[in-house]
Amino acid sequence: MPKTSLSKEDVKAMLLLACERIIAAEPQLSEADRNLGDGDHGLGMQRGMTAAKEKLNAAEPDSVEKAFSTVGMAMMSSMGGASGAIFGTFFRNGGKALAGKETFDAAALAAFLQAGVDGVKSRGGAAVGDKTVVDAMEPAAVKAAEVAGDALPEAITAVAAAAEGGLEASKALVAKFGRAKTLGEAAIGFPDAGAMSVTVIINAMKDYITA
Amino acid sequence: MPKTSLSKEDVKAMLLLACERIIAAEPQLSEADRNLGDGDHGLGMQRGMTAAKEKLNAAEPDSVEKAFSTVGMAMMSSMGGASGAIFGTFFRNGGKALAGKETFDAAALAAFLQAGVDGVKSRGGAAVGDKTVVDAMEPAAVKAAEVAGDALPEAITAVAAAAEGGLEASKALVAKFGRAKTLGEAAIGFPDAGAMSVTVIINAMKDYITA
Amino acid sequence: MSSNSAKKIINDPLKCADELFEGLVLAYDGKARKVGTRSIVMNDLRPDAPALLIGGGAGHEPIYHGLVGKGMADGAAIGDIFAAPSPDIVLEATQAVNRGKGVLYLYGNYAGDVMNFDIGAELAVEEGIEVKTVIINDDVASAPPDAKHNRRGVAGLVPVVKLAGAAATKAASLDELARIAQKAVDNTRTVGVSTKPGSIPATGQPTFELADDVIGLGMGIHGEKGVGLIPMCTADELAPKILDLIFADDLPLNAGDEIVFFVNSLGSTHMMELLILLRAAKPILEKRGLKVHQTIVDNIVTCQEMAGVSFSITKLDAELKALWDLPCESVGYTKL
Amino acid sequence: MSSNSAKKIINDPLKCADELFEGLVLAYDGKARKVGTRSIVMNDLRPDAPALLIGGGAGHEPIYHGLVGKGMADGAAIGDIFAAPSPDIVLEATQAVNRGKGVLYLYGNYAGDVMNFDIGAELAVEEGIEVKTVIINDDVASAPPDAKHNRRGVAGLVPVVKLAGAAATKAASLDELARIAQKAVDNTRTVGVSTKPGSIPATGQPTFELADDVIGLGMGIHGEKGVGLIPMCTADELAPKILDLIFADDLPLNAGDEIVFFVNSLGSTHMMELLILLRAAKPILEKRGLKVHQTIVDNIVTCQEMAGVSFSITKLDAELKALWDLPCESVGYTKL
Ligand SMILES: Nc1ncnc2c1ncn2[C@@H]1O[C@H](COP(=O)(O)OP(=O)(O)O)[C@@H](O)[C@H]1O
Ligand SMILES: Nc1ncnc2c1ncn2[C@@H]1O[C@H](COP(=O)(O)OP(=O)(O)O)[C@@H](O)[C@H]1O
Ligand SMILES: [Mg+2]
Ligand SMILES: [Mg+2]
Ligand SMILES: [Mg+2]
Ligand SMILES: [Mg+2]
Repeated sequence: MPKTSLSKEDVKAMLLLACERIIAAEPQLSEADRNLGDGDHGLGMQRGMTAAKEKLNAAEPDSVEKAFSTVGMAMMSSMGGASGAIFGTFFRNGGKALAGKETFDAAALAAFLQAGVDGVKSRGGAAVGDKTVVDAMEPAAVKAAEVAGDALPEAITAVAAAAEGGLEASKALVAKFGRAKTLGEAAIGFPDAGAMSVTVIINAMKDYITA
Repeated sequence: MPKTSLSKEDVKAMLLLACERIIAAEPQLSEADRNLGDGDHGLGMQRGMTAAKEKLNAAEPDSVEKAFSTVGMAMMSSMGGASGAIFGTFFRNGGKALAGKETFDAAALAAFLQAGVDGVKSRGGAAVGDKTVVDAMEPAAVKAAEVAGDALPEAITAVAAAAEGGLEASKALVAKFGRAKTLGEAAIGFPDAGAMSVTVIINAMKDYITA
Repeated sequence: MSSNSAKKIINDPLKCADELFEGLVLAYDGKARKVGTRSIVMNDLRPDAPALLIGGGAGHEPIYHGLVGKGMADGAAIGDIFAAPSPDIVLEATQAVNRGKGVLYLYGNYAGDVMNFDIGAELAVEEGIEVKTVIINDDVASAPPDAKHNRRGVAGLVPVVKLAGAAATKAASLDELARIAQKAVDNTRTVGVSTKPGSIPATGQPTFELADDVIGLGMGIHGEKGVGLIPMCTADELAPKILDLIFADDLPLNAGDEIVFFVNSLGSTHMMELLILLRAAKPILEKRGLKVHQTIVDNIVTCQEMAGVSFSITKLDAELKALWDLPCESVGYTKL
Repeated sequence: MSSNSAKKIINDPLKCADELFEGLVLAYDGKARKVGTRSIVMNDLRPDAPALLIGGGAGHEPIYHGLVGKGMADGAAIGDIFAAPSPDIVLEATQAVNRGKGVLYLYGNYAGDVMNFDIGAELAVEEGIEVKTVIINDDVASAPPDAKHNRRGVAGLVPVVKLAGAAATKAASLDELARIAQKAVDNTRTVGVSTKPGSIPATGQPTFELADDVIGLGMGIHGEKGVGLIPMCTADELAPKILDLIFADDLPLNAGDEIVFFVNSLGSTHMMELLILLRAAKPILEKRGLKVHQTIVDNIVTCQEMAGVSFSITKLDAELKALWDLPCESVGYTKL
């Protein structure tokens, strides 16, 4: 039954599903990185989400904020690489925006995504169109702000579609950051690996919320 | 028309044919060495015979001895490797046994082969059955002594058959010298590369003499 | 566990970084020690001195951690295979190398390294440790001279760390150490080519695809694209192609200039080929009037069994030359 | 010209030995010079001293010629690819290194090397130069202890040349130099394994065949057979297999003994794997009570892009340890 608001335990369960989905998607994520980078993106995300899963499972979260920031901390310390810093920042900064919130609803989703993508942009310097995670994160955050008043299941469904749209659009782009930045025209046609991870995570959130 | 006795110019022509035959046999000789050794025997022999050809072509030989020893010197200095020392010694020591001879006949053939194989045996320490050049050289030398009174074409034909027989017999042997010596039973079935070179050279002599 | 199509002598493919790191520490015979998760730090460091910390992803051995040594880096923060070290690792290494005079971070220009070292620096500053950063961006083929911030750090790392390591044995302040390291970077240029991919240890998959009849000119050490593909060619044809790209760059290399010339194998390209390339390259350098003060021919900056080579040139002024001539010893590079 | 299926960066495949040799001389930056056809000899040698000459076939770079250096060999006589140097080359090198006190020949036990160096020695003696010979036969897997004359010389060459090179800087007589070199040989054992063949530069053909799921245990550096094939296994499984073969040999290695431990890549096996193997091996050495005085992890004894590794152990007595601790510098091996 679709959930209109998540408790901190629900958030934990939702994030555990995201961990599982990333771990299972390792081959596709690495393959995407092989086309544009060094082929290890899936391995790094798998490492990070395995660590996150362990940390989440170790204790019940004190708060909604803590559930997200636990994932961020675990990714930040266990992964390294570009995506360790990026996703660590995303979950930590996104989590901070939820300080004090008892539940996770569409407004919280919007706050989380906006703070997350802002952190990523200021950490890595990338903007939409640079063929990075930002291409999926930013449209998702923009859409989340638009639907912040909707019910959570509708909101996350719209947000997931926006992220997917961003990923799709990233295929047409020339990379400006990360290892793919020297590929030039050769990058065109391939989706960005990091953006693909963003959609896997947001789709897992959607599946948990709308299930 | 078969030749019963060779002048020093004939000997030069005969040795030039041997050079050509070895150069052309490079792939088979290397292949044989790949089975038992490091795969370079044909390359070394090709290098040596290319140098020998040049030296032979540079001037008419002073003597029968000189024609053979020119080949030996050229191989010795240009090849290196086991076969440079082996074939260099073979042609040099064999040549020395012909000092003072004006022509090359069946008796000279016997003297050449005996001195050649003796030199090789004392240089390398191998005997018949050790899966080396000696397995082709020694039967050839023994046969040459037997037919030393025959006409040269008949003698060389018998000697070439003896060398071939030795090569054939070498297939069944376990190597005791050279790189193949650690192969043990695994060497069985493969002919020795150096012995193969011996037959190529003696067959070239036969073809020149009997043509 | 993934199947390992690359036929490598390893254990758990996912534990390569941790295990090679343990081996590396053992290779130092007690001269260096393990710190924290995956950092290595020299024992017996000069007290009250600015520290030199390097780092990067694993899988490129002997760099980065193999350049820790006497007259080389004081320590290294190591990531997983092809992944920058996490900020935690950077912090642990920073704390261990710091001797009250601050820490210079010196590493190659990759997004992951920049972000993780930057976060590590923020954490270190919170703990009262002064940090400066010099980024190595020697790869000429990765961006034009007016976009140096986009250039990768590749084999030029070796002469740069050698020079900065020598400076770290003498420098009175972190600023002085940073100035010299930056000068070494400014004076170093590299162009690499690749003929075959390496493999990713965790999966056995090739790091990129390359046809048998082409060479990737200007490719990075992970297979990042360079200036383009050229037909497979001879050593004599390739050497000038590489050098011309370096000569065309913005570092003035004029008659009489003294240089370090480093011919590096990316992994499985054999030293025979490096020497044949050196034979082709040296007359070109001499024709330009460059004086090679030191030639290095080795495989120090690698990507598993990737095949290919790079040429690096470091121009020495009087200060850098004096530093160059100091002895150094590390697993990756040693000179008397 | 043969097609080159191995995708190597070379010129004429039949000229590799000459060209790599020219490159090697250039790599010495004027510290060594070319002599005769294909010999390299150090400049500035100690006058009136016995000389150390090494040599062998090319294609195994950085050995043999890359071990010429300060505190290393005085010179090297180099053959064609995988072929011992001819007697002429040996003689030219002998004349160039001789400083009136005779010349020690030190090389690996291969039929071609023995015969060519022996003929070279005969020529040298005719010219009044005293020659002694010490043959390196460290490869345990190539023959039983009672048939050492049949054992190949492999990676143990590196510690042996290092020790003999140190001795050559001090020895008063050729006899003393030969005694120490022989002692270094007697104290050195190696076992290698191979996972993939190298290629013959002239033809691009593999040097041998090996199935994907096996390792050649005890194989020589040209792919000569060892003790047999074993199933592909992990580093942790392989390290004890190699060490057990060394421990089972006739060199006593007892608790308290000090050793040099050398982990060598045969070419394209990456340093990551060497380090993972070192991690597996060192505890086994320690458990036996052996003290590793120096660890070397490098690719010095290679066969083109052959994959595989070898472990070499050299036991140090007081005399050898003092010699070990002297600095040395060469293209192939340098220590402070
Ligand atoms: N500066 C940046 N800002 C945002 N995202 C980035 C940046 N640099 C790289 N990325 C993202 O990181 C992804 C690559 O991650 P990963 O493979 O883990 O890193 P690495 O390049 O260290 O191997 C890219 O697909 C891209 O989405
Ligand atoms: N001690 C020896 N006596 C006689 N012939 C030998 C001896 N050692 C090796 N050979 C011969 O040399 C051949 C190998 O020659 P080659 O491939 O040129 O030498 P290498 O082993 O140096 O590569 C062997 O096939 C064998 O016939
Ligand atoms: Mg990546
Ligand atoms: Mg051979
Ligand atoms: Mg990476
Ligand atoms: Mg050979």
